Amino acid sequence: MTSNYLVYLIALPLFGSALLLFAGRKADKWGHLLGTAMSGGAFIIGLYEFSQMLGRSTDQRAVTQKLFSWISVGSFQVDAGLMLDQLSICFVLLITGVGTLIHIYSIAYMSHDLDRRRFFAYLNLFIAAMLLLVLGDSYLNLYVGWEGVGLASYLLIGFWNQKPTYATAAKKAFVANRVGDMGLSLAIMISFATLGTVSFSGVKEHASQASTGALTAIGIMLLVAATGKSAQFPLQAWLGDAMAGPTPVSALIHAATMVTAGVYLITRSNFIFDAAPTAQLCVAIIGAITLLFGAIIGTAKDDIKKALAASTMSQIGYMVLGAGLGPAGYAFAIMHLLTHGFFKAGMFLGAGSVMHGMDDEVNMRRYGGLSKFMPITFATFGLGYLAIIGVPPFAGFYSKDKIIEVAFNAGGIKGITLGCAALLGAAITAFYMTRVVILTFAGSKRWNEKAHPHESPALMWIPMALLAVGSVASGFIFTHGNSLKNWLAPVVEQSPAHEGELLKPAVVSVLALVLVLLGVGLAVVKYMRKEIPLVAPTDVSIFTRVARRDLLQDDFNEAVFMKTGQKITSALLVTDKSIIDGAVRGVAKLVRGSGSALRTTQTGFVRSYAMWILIGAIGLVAAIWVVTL
Amino acid sequence: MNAANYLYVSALLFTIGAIGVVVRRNAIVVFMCVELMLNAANLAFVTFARINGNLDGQVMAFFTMVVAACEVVVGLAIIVTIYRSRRSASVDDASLLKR
Amino acid sequence: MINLAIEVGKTTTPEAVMFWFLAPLAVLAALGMLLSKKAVHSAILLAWVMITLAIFYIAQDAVFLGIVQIVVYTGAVMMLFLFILMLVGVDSADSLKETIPGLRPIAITAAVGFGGLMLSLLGRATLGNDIVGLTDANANGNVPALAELLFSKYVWPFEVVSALLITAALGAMVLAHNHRLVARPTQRELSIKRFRGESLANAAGLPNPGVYALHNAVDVPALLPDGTAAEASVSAMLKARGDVIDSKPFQLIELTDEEGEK
Amino acid sequence: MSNVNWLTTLGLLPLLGAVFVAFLPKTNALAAKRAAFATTLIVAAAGIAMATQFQRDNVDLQFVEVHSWIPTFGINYAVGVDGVALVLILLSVLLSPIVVLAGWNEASGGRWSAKTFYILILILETMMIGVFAATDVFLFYVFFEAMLIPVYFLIGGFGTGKRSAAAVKFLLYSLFGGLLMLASIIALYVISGEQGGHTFDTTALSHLHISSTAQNFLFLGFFIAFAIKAPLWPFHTWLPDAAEAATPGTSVLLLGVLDKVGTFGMIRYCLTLFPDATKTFTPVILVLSVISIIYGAFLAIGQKDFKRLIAFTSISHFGFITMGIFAMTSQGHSGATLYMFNHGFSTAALFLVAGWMTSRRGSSKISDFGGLQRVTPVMAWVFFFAGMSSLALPGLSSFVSEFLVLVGTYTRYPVAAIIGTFGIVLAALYILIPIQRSLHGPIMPGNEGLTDLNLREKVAIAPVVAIILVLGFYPSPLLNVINPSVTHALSVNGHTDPAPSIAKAGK
Repeated sequence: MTSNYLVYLIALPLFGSALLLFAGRKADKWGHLLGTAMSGGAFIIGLYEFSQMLGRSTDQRAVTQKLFSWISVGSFQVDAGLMLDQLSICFVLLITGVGTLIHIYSIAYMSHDLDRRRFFAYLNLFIAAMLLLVLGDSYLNLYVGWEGVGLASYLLIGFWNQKPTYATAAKKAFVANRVGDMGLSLAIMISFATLGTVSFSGVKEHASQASTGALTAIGIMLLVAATGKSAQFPLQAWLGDAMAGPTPVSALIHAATMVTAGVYLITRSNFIFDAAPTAQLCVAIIGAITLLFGAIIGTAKDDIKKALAASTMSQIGYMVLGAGLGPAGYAFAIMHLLTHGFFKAGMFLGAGSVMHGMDDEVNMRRYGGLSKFMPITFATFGLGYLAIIGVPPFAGFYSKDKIIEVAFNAGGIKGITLGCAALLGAAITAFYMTRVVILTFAGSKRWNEKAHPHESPALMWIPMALLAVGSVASGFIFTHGNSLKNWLAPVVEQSPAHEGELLKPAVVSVLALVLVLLGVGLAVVKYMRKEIPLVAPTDVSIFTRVARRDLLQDDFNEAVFMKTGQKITSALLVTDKSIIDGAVRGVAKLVRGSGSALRTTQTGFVRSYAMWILIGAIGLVAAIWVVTL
Repeated sequence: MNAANYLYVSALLFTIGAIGVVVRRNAIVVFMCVELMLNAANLAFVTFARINGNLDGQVMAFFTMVVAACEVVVGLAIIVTIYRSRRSASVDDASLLKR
Repeated sequence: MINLAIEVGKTTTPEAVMFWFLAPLAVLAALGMLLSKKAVHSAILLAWVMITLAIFYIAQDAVFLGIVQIVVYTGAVMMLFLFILMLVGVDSADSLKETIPGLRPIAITAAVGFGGLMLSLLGRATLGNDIVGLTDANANGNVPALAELLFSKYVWPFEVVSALLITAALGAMVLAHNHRLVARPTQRELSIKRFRGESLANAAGLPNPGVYALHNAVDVPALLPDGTAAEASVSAMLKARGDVIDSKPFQLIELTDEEGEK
Repeated sequence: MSNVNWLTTLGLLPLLGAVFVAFLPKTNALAAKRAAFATTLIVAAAGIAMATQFQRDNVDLQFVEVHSWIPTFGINYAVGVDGVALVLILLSVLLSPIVVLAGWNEASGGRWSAKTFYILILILETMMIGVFAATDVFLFYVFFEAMLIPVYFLIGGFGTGKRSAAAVKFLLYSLFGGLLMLASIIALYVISGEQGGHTFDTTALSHLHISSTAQNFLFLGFFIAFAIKAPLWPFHTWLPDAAEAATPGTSVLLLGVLDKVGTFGMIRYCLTLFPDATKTFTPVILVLSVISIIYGAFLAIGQKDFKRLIAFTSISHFGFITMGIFAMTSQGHSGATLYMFNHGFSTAALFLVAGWMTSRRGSSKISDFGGLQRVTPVMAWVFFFAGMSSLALPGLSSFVSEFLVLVGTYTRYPVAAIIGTFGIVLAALYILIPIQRSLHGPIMPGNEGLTDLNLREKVAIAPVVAIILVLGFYPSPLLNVINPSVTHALSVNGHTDPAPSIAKAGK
């Protein structure tokens, strides 16, 4: 099946972005409206395609559109082609739907910013790139979107780049992403060298013929790419700093969509990972490590956005873990991705709303008792909170519990380890999210006189409310009759029949709920009972200090990569100047030296020159004499 | 007598001229020595013409004479110019090339 | 047409006699030129060498060249040399003391080595053994034969050389041209300077140089009535060159210092 | 239209323009600028017209003209282009008007008048066209060396800082390489004489039978000349000095076009004349390329001066180009050729904007800038765009070429490609660090009053931006021209693309 409308999904926001960038200040008055309209237009096209897709039979649902031949050299043939299947449509709707809501939210949130038009241009650019990422029909097309969202993320993190730390955060995000991109490009190269193609369909077709080694290499490289983009261990360090961007950006890019691209990539490449168990195991391990890593960092953060960012990292860890569990987990990974898209975006918007009312204060120790002043924000945030900690019947309960369950059922030591990690993560999640809610909305007022907490305007709370609806209902909708799992079945391989379940689903749910309640209780005991100090206490255990320093991720990167890089750079600078250019200059010196030595023969007296001529003539005659001998 | 004797004379005269060019300091005498060398060469040309039985050597000698004349004219003009500004015809005084 | 080479392929006895008489003289003259202190002596000796060479040319069937050698070299070039010598200072003796250390021994060694090598090379060569002679080439006379070559085979070098000659002549004119810095004074200006100048002392003309019984030349100043030398009577050029002879020996009366000061 | 002597016309037009400019009065700089700009525009139009006449599926040399030049030595005035040469000629003729327009006031700080500057630029354009069009090795050599002269005067006469020293270093370094090449050319001539007739014709020379030892030496003679020109590590040290001292326009022509002569020469001469020696030296050259990529990137990170930084990024990029060439796959070759074209434009954008920034601020030190995004948004945006092009952001033209090079290399030399891939991370650093320092952060003192791009500058940079964007999404027009020539050249020299490993396993 082909469709002629796919390109407009991308073209609309791209056009909006280009127009807003090129029009400059002239578009300041209507720029935000155009941006929102373009995003909304894309959403409508997405809905139209979705309705068309629903009307077709299961194996007819995927549609493609070939635009033109993009790169064609020898056997390396890449078309500028788009493909919309059951997996992509989930993303398209999430991106354009949540994206449009966040556009609307931003109209109000950014209304005081002089550069609001530029902000919308970047947002539109992001939407276009993200859509290209999920719509591309080959790894190379995906790569374009992949780096495109990286660029948009860079631009948006550094939106207020007049602050040097924000600019540094943007650069850090881009560089970390580039490390991941390196993995993606290597994966593409290996894929072309072994399979002779880079399109999804081609790779899927030939993957069975390739050696496991090659597929494992591709898989590992794809995982590297995913860790970069999705802030997974060990390339996770950029996400916390990325909160420098305006809050809607954090909601859209660094919670709902872009950071989940890694999960999309792994799910999309299921045919590779399923044939390369080692790579798949690596994926699961990385996911498990990150979900704990992020959760631990989340417990120590006082900055509301950074706490949410750590939570995002942790939740994506769940998704990656799910995707790493193979056919059993893909659908749940995607489900968690979608539900997370709703509740985390909602919570970020809530955080933005709080900041909006609190004069851009982000330190939760300066909040407290805000539920009275911001009831709607509190309500939407609270719904998101219930969803993320996995209280039934909210969305998170369905998706997260399923992943834990699948993890336990992966079998053997692997299953128990991963499952326990996921369970522990759930408990910690409950703890730190409760902490966030208590510090922000409960307890006594701790803000200073300047702040005048107030509810946000309708343009801001309506998107929040809609997302809250999603946080409540999406989980039930997706699991009702295994709707999402069946929907995705043609893309990701069907899970094989459960063989000897380790734990029954009910047991997992109960276990998880108990642990969640434990976490919540601990947080309540710790933060409700006593007064929260305005400045974080310093006499804390080494564990807390390490957690506050993001588990030393930056220290490690600085010591190992930055310092080494700087040393190499300065060493090479010296090498270049003294050795390589030194050799060149040495030759020059040699020539000059021999020149000045010979210069002494130049006395300036004509007669001495004449003598040299005479001596030269003797040499000539002597040569003749010898030759004719 | 062998016609090659003329060549020996030519070689001797050439050598004497060469020594003169190097040793003498008066620019005019240096020039005379150059003329002597040219003449020595001419003698060789003429002798070779005779030995080989064709006139090309003589033509060459003729050209040499013309070139020598040109050289003398220009050279002496230069000497006059130098003398006018430096009051000396010594070649050692004109050693500005060094600087 | 003078033809001293009677037999083809051999030199005749008269030629040998002529050669053995003139060649040593030429070499001696050249050596003299090299060693004489005075440039004018060198010039005269060089002229002799050239005349000798002219004779050699004629002896070797190069009549035209011989004549040209006399006309151009001994006639024109050597006269030019002498003319310049006179201009620059005919008397100025050239010190033969070497000023550049080490040059002379190296030069003489080098030159002797060069000469030795040349002579040795010539001696090794076998070119003198079968002289072809120019009888055939000069059958229609030396000048027509030369002309034929010059205007056919060598016409292009000939033209180039003529261009060179003209260029050289022009170049010499330009080089030797004395550029006048101020306008030449007119007759009127000269008269005014003469009669309205600081004094009328020279109005009747400068005094002549000294005329004495023992010495009668431009390089001695005339004596004034009081016995002192008239500085204005000798050419400024000679003074500048330092060629003025003191007039004291020619004075009739030895003046006392007192009177001399008057 | 087939009877038009396209290449000769194209080469003569700038020369005529130079003669015309020479007759303009010295005092009227504006007239000289206008005449030069008009000339380059006409040449660009003629170049595009010529490109439309190119038959892209014809693998033979096209627009061939052969006239006897020095018959004694069998030297001909022989020109003709294949796809690779056509692309590079297009690059030259398109960049020239942009350089003239962008550097409208560049000549003001020179030793000589603006008129001289534009005469030199126009002469240089003729040389650039000639060097890519020549099919006679001797003619190529003449253009190769003659090209140095206008550049020497452009750097030494109109540059800044230590311009004389930089110009001399450039000249001597290039002459040294040229000398080695001349020796090889003479040897080829002698060998051709031994095998049936002296000739300098490239095609005829490629059919010679040369012993392997001789081939190795001759190859090195050519290769070192081209490696200096390109420049490849460790022959690169002249480039940063020259780029720092030269005016931005000159640097654009120097890095954008002149240095391509090196890589072009590798394809046209090293590979076709000495196929066996090429095989012998390929590992060494790949190592040098990889070192260039990484080394250039690291040094770029460490630079404190915009112009030097761009020069080092180019060294890194030239590493990619040579790697693509010597990977001997069609992707590598096409990618390298496309890279040459794209690098011309992305460097042009970088250098021109850096030049505008420098001339406004009066300094090219990165630390003297800061917060430009808020002072001069358009200039900052263009600089950012140029930077993105330099780090090969997908969607921009340089990505296509860089990726083709990497893919093409990987299929045959995976290790080299993997190390080269590290270059893309380093690229992010060497571009983003200066961008952060100059465009972001608070507005530095001395930056407040800087003016944004004026209309002339916008017009000059617009085509560059457009070409980078369009070719990023639609490189086919160029690839379609390049591919047949590349495939033909590779098959003539006996190289075939490695098959995917599953196909090999299938056999």
